Amino acid sequence: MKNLLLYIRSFFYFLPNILEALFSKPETIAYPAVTHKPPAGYRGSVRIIAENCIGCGLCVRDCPSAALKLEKDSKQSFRLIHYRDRCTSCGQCELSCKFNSIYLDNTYEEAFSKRKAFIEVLVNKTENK
Amino acid sequence: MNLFNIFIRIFIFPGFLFMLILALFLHWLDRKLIARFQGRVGPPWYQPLADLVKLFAKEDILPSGTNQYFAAILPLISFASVLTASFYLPIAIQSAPSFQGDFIVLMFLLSMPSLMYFLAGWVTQGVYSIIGGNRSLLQYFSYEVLFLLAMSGTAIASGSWALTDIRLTQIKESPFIFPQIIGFFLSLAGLIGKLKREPFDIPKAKSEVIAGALTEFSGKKLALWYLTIQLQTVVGLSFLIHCFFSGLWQMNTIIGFFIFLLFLIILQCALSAISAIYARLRIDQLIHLNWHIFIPLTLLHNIYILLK
Amino acid sequence: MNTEKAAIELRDVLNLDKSTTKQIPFNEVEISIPKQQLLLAVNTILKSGIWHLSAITCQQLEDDFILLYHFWKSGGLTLQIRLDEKKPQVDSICPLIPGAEYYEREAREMFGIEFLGLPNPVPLLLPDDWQGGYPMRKKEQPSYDKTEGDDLLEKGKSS
Amino acid sequence: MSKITVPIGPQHPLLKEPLSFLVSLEGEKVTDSVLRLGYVHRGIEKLAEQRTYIQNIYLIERICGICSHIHSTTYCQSVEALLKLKVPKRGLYIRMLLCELERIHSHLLWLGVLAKNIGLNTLFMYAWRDREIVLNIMEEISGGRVSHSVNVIGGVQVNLNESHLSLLQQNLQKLNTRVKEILRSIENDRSFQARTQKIGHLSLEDIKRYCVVGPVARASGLDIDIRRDAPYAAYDELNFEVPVMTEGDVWARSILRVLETLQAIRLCVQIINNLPDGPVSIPAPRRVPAGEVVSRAEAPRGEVFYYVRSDGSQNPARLKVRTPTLTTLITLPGQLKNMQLADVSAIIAGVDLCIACGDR
Repeated sequence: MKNLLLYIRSFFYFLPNILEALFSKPETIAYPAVTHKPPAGYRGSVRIIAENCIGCGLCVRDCPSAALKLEKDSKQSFRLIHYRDRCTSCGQCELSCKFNSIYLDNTYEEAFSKRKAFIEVLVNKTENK
Repeated sequence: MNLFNIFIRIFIFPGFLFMLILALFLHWLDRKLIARFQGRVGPPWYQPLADLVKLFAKEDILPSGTNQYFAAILPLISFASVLTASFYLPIAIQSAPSFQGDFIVLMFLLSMPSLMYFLAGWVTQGVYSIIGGNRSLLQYFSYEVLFLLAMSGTAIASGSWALTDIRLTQIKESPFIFPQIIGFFLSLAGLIGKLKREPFDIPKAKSEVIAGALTEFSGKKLALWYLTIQLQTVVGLSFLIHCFFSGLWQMNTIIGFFIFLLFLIILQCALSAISAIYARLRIDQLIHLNWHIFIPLTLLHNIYILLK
Repeated sequence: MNTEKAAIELRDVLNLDKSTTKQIPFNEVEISIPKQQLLLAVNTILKSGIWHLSAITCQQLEDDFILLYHFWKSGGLTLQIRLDEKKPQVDSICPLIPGAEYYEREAREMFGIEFLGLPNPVPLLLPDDWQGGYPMRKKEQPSYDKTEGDDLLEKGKSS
Repeated sequence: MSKITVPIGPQHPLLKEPLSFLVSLEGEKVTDSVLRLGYVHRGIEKLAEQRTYIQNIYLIERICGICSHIHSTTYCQSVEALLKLKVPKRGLYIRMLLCELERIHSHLLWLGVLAKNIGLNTLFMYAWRDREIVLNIMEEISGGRVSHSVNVIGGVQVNLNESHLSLLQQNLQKLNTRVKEILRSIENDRSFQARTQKIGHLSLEDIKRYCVVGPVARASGLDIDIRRDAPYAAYDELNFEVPVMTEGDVWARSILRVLETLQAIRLCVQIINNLPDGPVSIPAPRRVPAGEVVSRAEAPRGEVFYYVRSDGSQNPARLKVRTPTLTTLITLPGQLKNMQLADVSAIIAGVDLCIACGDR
């Protein structure tokens, strides 16, 4: 019998919680319609300032998931290739780069249908003489 | 009543179509309320209909070796029995066919789906379905009995087994909700046990036995099962309202009909609140709660009515 | 620190000289003991009130195996055992500390070390039908399908 | 009675991660159960031997989705010990702040999973709604909701400015009231007690035999906590209590974890109030001198153990990780003996399995 009274007591104990939740705004958002704005410091996808890059490869050496590749023909002409599908947005390239040319912005919605679309040539410097 | 009137009575107004719409509406209300209790947005109004349409379109497969006909008949029988039960309930029309003893017929028709649920588990022979079926059998014997005993309190008070007599005595004296408040709550608990709703939904516990006896069903059969459960809620609740509240409004009037709908919605909110608050009880706690607390209370309550 | 005291006491029981003990960071005392005296050493440690075995590390140094038994009681005590590569065998300490069963099973399937008396010598992490040898041994190189940009991993390693 | 073997198989609503559990039943009573691991084994220790110390930071974080920061903290502090680096105080404080925030996040996530397994969906939603507050704080500070990649060898790569501190101050206040509310509702909810009391019992003697760590051990009366017994980072400058209970069943573990969450919030507030200023990290050389180190830390699930041996090159020669979940997994078949099938879901949720941690 005590058991039943305890059940009834916990009913009236919990009732104010659910009523308060009932009349307050719901916490969830309908995602595709309403998007969640990430904070400024959010580490999203890799971007680059091509002028500062001198092709030293510091970022390529430290990337944990081999998402960066440097094809260097000579001192002036080289290409920095970024494999977006392998990148885990850890921010180590931004840390290792001494010329602050590579950085992470806070975009996170990125989907492509073909695998090729994930590969992006960040820097493409050719012999301009 | 001429043929056309009967056709309307059975298929359109208080019959098939109206019950379906009411069932879908109450099911949506239930899911929306629980969602809002939990701080979620909740489904749009057409969600239950969309689920059914999707299920009807889905492929209907069964494990190899199950008896195809048996598995097809079970959802049909339970769906038909709940629908015929809805014809005996005078929701807004005075002249519902009523005879001495239709209280028992209604009780039997409402308990058919639970039996079919157990057989469905036995037919499909899945590991989870057998365990789900066994559990629903245990629950069938305890909570159907509770529902029958608690509701028969009103029949005893009105001295006859006919629904219209129950209603007439309530109009003469006072609605049974006031003298038999305990009987009302016990029959509500019995209804929750019968519908296998939240605190007593161990037979279809998502975390242990996936979907219990319905694990192997899909497509049209599963849609029928879900429709049966939703219809059973509506018929059960209107049965409860008829036996405990029917003196509060005059039949066959528009206002009476809307008051009836209002009571239906209030009771559905109560069911949703109960299912939002309690955790799922184990099968032995369920049986213990029923046979050690609810049944003795109901018997005492009925004896008290008899002596009064 | 009672792990210090336990280490000294252990050395007396096994009459080892001072050179076998070594201090490594985060106040850990490491004693290397011969293979035969393992059960005796674990018994004395248990008797001196240290029951918590944190882990059993197994590794390959030059060409023989090293087993490290890490005990802990608000300070670390590690037993080091050296096994030769041909027939790495040691007796299991599961009868004394049932908690060591998973660590011994993992060392067995990853390095191929035989633990005599291991309750159920079933692989812990690798699938039952694994024929890929002992993956954690030095000469075993992980084989995974090459995807574009994979050669960078090797380059990352060598530079 | 009919003898059925129920596969709580690799893919099951009870489990967040793949783990195979063959539970053989007699009627409703569990007779014995066979546990099978290895579905999420990625061979991280082998991979770590082919990467440089810097690349390993981000590999080590992928061992576990929920306690990623504690893994990278233990790893970085062991490499710093090999390099004999003196990490600046502010870096240590920020590192501890994220450790405690991750403990709150892990405990609230666990509470939601337990509530869902025993059918109390409302508590599941409330627990995960409050967890969003912590996730937003972590997203604001470190730029990542779950894997924060905040640690570098020699300190932290993130700094806290005024706006972060004020955001932390008011959100932790809100979180404190919410978690107290949850504690009050757990203690008074009869159906929650009915489903969690007196099941999955572990005696103190079992705890010692199986070397169990973390909240599961503290709920059976064993008073250990690495943060207090062998303080790492700067835990010796903070004061906090370690809740210990003695019943040793799922109920005691639930209460204990919520109390620990409250303690973690108290720690976070202390960290913010006396955050020292100065640099957050110092540069570290790429080659680590030869040596070996053993380092331990208090993960949300207990003592996490790291052994790193370096041979002077850029790659670790051996990296051994022992996660706390392995110690609780070994006791599961014992706890499940002659329990009901319905209790299996509460017990599996009670020990807070992080299977990705266990399999590495």
